[in-house]
Amino acid sequence: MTRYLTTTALALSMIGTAAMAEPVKVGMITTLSGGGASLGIDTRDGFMLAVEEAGNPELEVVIEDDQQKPEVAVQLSDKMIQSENADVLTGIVWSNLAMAVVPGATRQGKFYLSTNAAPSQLAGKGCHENYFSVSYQNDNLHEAAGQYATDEGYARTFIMAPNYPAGQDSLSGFKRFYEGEVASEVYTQLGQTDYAAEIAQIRDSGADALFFFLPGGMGISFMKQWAEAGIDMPVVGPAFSFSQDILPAIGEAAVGVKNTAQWSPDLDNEANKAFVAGFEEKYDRLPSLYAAQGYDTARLLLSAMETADVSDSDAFREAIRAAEFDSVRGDFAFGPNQHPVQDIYVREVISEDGTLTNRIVATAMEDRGDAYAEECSM
Amino acid sequence: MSAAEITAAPERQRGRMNRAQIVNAALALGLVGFGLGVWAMGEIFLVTLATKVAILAIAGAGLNLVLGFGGLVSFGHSAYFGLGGYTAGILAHHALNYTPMFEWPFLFEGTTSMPVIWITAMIVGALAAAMIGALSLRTAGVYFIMITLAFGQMIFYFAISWPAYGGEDGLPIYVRNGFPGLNTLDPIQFFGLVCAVLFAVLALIAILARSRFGLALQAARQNRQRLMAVGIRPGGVLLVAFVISGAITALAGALYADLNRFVSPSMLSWHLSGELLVFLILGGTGRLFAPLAGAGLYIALEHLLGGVSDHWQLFFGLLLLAVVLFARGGVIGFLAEGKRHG
Amino acid sequence: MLLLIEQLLNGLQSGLMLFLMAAGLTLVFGVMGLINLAHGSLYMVGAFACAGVAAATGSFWLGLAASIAAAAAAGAIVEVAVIRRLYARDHLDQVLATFALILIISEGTRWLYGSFPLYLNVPPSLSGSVILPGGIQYSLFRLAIIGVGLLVAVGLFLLIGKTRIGVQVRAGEADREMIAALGVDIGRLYTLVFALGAALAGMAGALVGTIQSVQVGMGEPVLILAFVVIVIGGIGSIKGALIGALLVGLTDTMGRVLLPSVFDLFMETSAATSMGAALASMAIYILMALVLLVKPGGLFGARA
Amino acid sequence: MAEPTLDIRGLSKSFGALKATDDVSLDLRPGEIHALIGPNGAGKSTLIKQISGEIAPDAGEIRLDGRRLSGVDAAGRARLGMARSFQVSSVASEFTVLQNVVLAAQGASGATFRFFRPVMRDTALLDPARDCIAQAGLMGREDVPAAALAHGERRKLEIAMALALRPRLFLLDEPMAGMGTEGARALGDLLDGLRHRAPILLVEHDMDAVFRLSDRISVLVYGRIIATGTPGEIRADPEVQRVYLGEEA
Repeated sequence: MTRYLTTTALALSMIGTAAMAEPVKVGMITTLSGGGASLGIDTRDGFMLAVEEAGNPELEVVIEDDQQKPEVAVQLSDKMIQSENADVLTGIVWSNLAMAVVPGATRQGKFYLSTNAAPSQLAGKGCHENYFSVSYQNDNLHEAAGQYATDEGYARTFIMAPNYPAGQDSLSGFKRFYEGEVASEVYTQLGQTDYAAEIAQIRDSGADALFFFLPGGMGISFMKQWAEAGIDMPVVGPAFSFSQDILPAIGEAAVGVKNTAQWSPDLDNEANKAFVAGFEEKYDRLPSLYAAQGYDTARLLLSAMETADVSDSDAFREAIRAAEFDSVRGDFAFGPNQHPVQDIYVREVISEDGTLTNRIVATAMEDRGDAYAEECSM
Repeated sequence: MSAAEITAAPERQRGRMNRAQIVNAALALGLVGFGLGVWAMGEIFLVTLATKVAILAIAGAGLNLVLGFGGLVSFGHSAYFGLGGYTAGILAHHALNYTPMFEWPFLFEGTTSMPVIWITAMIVGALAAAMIGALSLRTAGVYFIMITLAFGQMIFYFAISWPAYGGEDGLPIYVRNGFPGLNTLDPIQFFGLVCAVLFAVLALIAILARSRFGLALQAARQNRQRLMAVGIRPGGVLLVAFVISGAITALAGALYADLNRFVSPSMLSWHLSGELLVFLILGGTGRLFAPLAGAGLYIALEHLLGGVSDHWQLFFGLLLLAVVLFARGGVIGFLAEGKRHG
Repeated sequence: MLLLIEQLLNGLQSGLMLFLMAAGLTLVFGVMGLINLAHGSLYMVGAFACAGVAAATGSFWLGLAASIAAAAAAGAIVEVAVIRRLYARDHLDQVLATFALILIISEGTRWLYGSFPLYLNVPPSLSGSVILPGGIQYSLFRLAIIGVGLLVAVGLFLLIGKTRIGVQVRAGEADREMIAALGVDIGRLYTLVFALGAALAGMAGALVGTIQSVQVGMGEPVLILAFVVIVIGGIGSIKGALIGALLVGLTDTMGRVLLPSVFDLFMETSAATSMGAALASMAIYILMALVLLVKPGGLFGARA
Repeated sequence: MAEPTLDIRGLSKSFGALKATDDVSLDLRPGEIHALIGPNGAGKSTLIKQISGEIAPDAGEIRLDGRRLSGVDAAGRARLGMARSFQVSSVASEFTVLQNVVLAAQGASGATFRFFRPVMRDTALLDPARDCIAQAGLMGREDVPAAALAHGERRKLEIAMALALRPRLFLLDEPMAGMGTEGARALGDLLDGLRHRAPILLVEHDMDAVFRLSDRISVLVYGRIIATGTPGEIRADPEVQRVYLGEEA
């Protein structure tokens, strides 16, 4: 376990600054080991960058590794709630872990701020007043990809995702905004590393574009094999497979791929410039989408602490809902189901002085909320 | 001393506890005492941890029946654990979402009652074990190990790919299922309930081990040829043990689902099968309380070593290797005899 | 039709890599009577050695050589330090001790290399794709892997069938006391066989790692597939391992491709694809269950 | 002449090119000890395994009390009263003497699937088991684990287990192997008394015991029976002397 306590906290409390608000304890559960560790590490680093920049002594963060295992995540959340008395939980990367933790935590009166995972169940019927998604709704990036494919006039798109709920949501999200014809719809095995069979199918399908959602190592393996196969076809996907944390692993094979995200390192606003510079300085690497989401989540929390006491749940909830902070995404607001309403961009992978990164080439959707808000009765 | 000790217990020793029985009593009291103690201190999370130990001990006890007494190395017991968990998850899912599970031949809307869930889980576990056991017991030795492993993997992949109940994402149980007269949401009450189930299961296994069936089962481990030569077919005895074992492990799975309020395919993974085997070896194969000793030690090490180093599994691996190579009697063997086993 | 042939090639390629894994497992079981779960860890060691050396020297070929050497060395060390003590033990002890080895090697590798997957690049001489007779476009590197797999299979059959070591190995499979009587240094033979199996696993790790990725835990799914292979083929039989590996490779690949289209005939497309994918992931286990129903000792099993 | 208890006709079994059992006919009559001798590799063990049901013959038939045994497995034959001992002692070594014999009595009772009553307090099994232990001369050793028994005692334990099966016949595979002269003599005396409980088919290398105990002897060479007769007839048989005793000399 890692315990971050801003060093000044003790000193300040001894002087007796009683006027300060109640201390807030954040329990961060994220993936720090195993194949998905890079996502959790970036989430943590982005979050902690904001915490350290703010230097608010009343904020204590406890960080634990969920090993990407739902049952470990559940135990950690029990521990955070029962032993650590955390007020706010955050940090979970994966939807299945979020589904295991969030409903229980919010029912026990804890706040949950999502830095990444935002499954449809929690956006629709299962929405909860203590649950906020700071990232997006899971379908958003896929919907944007579908919109972009429509805008580009792709007539026949081959679509592919792993056979698990997020994969199925991905393809239905894409189809929601895609007006062309789906050449073929393929589900791969979760954790699959060899895509020879699928690549042969793509080649054979006569499609004029490829959309795929293969998070983590799956996407890296696929892109490398795709490059070997020598097929000339535009590729579109959500940002997950082309995020800064994994671009180096894919290498040049990724250049030119279009991917959709609500953030990009080249997004032109003050908060983002400060964030990218600060992150590079502290960690000596470019921030990824996950780092940006972690950073925004911490800044949102800090903004709420400015105006409300965590012991007054209703006031604190209102303060979060107001979202009075400078997001690295520019405009940021919560919709009725407490998921973001935001612009979603199309980025292109480029090679800049030998470093692979993304730059924005288009805006796919403006002020996009999500498809489930109507089902949420809150 | 070994499994035979259970049936042996010569009449003249009754009324006086031997060393192994003292260790067993200490383990049972230790678990309950630890749970109550940390509860009194307000360490709710440690109560949860103790509950986890008790549940894993139940699962291990199921495996112990076939492995410790029957000598069958099943490397696929996560199948029954996971099926039990999914039974609990699916029944509760339908009940909580008010979506009937089936309407024919009668309307069934699922349930959140633990006793009903437990019985269903045990039936599901027993049926699966009957099918897998009937096929697997056609083989022996290393084939048996691998075929049980493969059946476990088959169910694992099915759970991952079948979208109806969450697939890879798993299935949450929003509110822990209920037991008449208890508030199961209260950690200490749930802990008490789990302990009661654990001791009932251990008592059942002790009774089975002493019965005619138990005698034949233990003979099947030692010498199948001899068992045949006295007119008892080992296959039938082992299959019945396998079915009972599957039911017990499924019961543990149902409890585990309620502990976590969540079911996922990871309950079906082969790592879990391996861990169950590890509990028995750590505790001392064939001993009635081995699963409790082993699960307790494993969770304690995970908790303590995990706090010291992120790489705790490395040290755990070394420890396990040392136990297998040099201390085959496990914890109970060590405590009960004060010497190494061989 | 072309698609089908291409998929058959893919199945052949994955089957041959499985064979490299399964050959070592089945030899070790056949000669020493040992069930070795840590075989997947040797696959991983080979992949990491290849990635490490290739990154340091820039040469894939040096990396490949390093993977074979490192895995063989790791195998020999593990055999001498641990495995040797397990030959006389029952299968349960073997399972647990080698399970412990998995934990140790995986966590040790994680300590050294971290949790991030490593990625290898296909050597320039083998990158890209070629047009095969009949107009099939196919990745050159995969074609090379098929070639290597076939060569190793032939080499292994020659080694077992024609050489002195092969005679000893076969004698050891038939009767363990007999090779002692033949005046063979059993300890050395066992170490040699184990190191050979490890080298094959390491080579498979490096080759597959190059097209996929190199990470901690990569050996475990392959290990389980290799177990399925040797159970289908009959434990101890190299021929069984080859046939079993090809069966599993083809069933897996063709199942993934064909099953969704089969379900598509009578179901709605989305449901059919996910149903087909679900069943495809179980296909090889169903295959194994069927084989064992008919032949409980596997297709070419010497002992049941 | 009484109806034979065991009647074997034309039994044959090949392993590849090797004829392990070649058209063997043999019978065992009530009250007799019928010894089966032959040099190593003559196929004695293979023959015993076919009789006990562990391996199936290629041809021929075996009758027990007139009943054909084809299709009855080893456990079924044991329940019909075929009590077998093994060449290498085969008992449940972690069990005590009493547990081993109770197990045999349980097998004979045919009721194994009883799950709750403690078997070691089941007088329906304990009484006959103690009886058999006494008859086998192991009294006072009931609570000793089988693994801790001396070699000769383990042989006696096998006899006790055979007795507990309520045998119709004994199938004893080299019961005296590895025993000293003294032990072999004592075991011989025990077998001598057993023949009246049930006839004994005895495979044995100890020629003194064979010729002292047997009513009849059959000589098996390369899977064939070359002679059957009383000890006197066998001693005098020139072919036996040449093929078998000659080799021993």
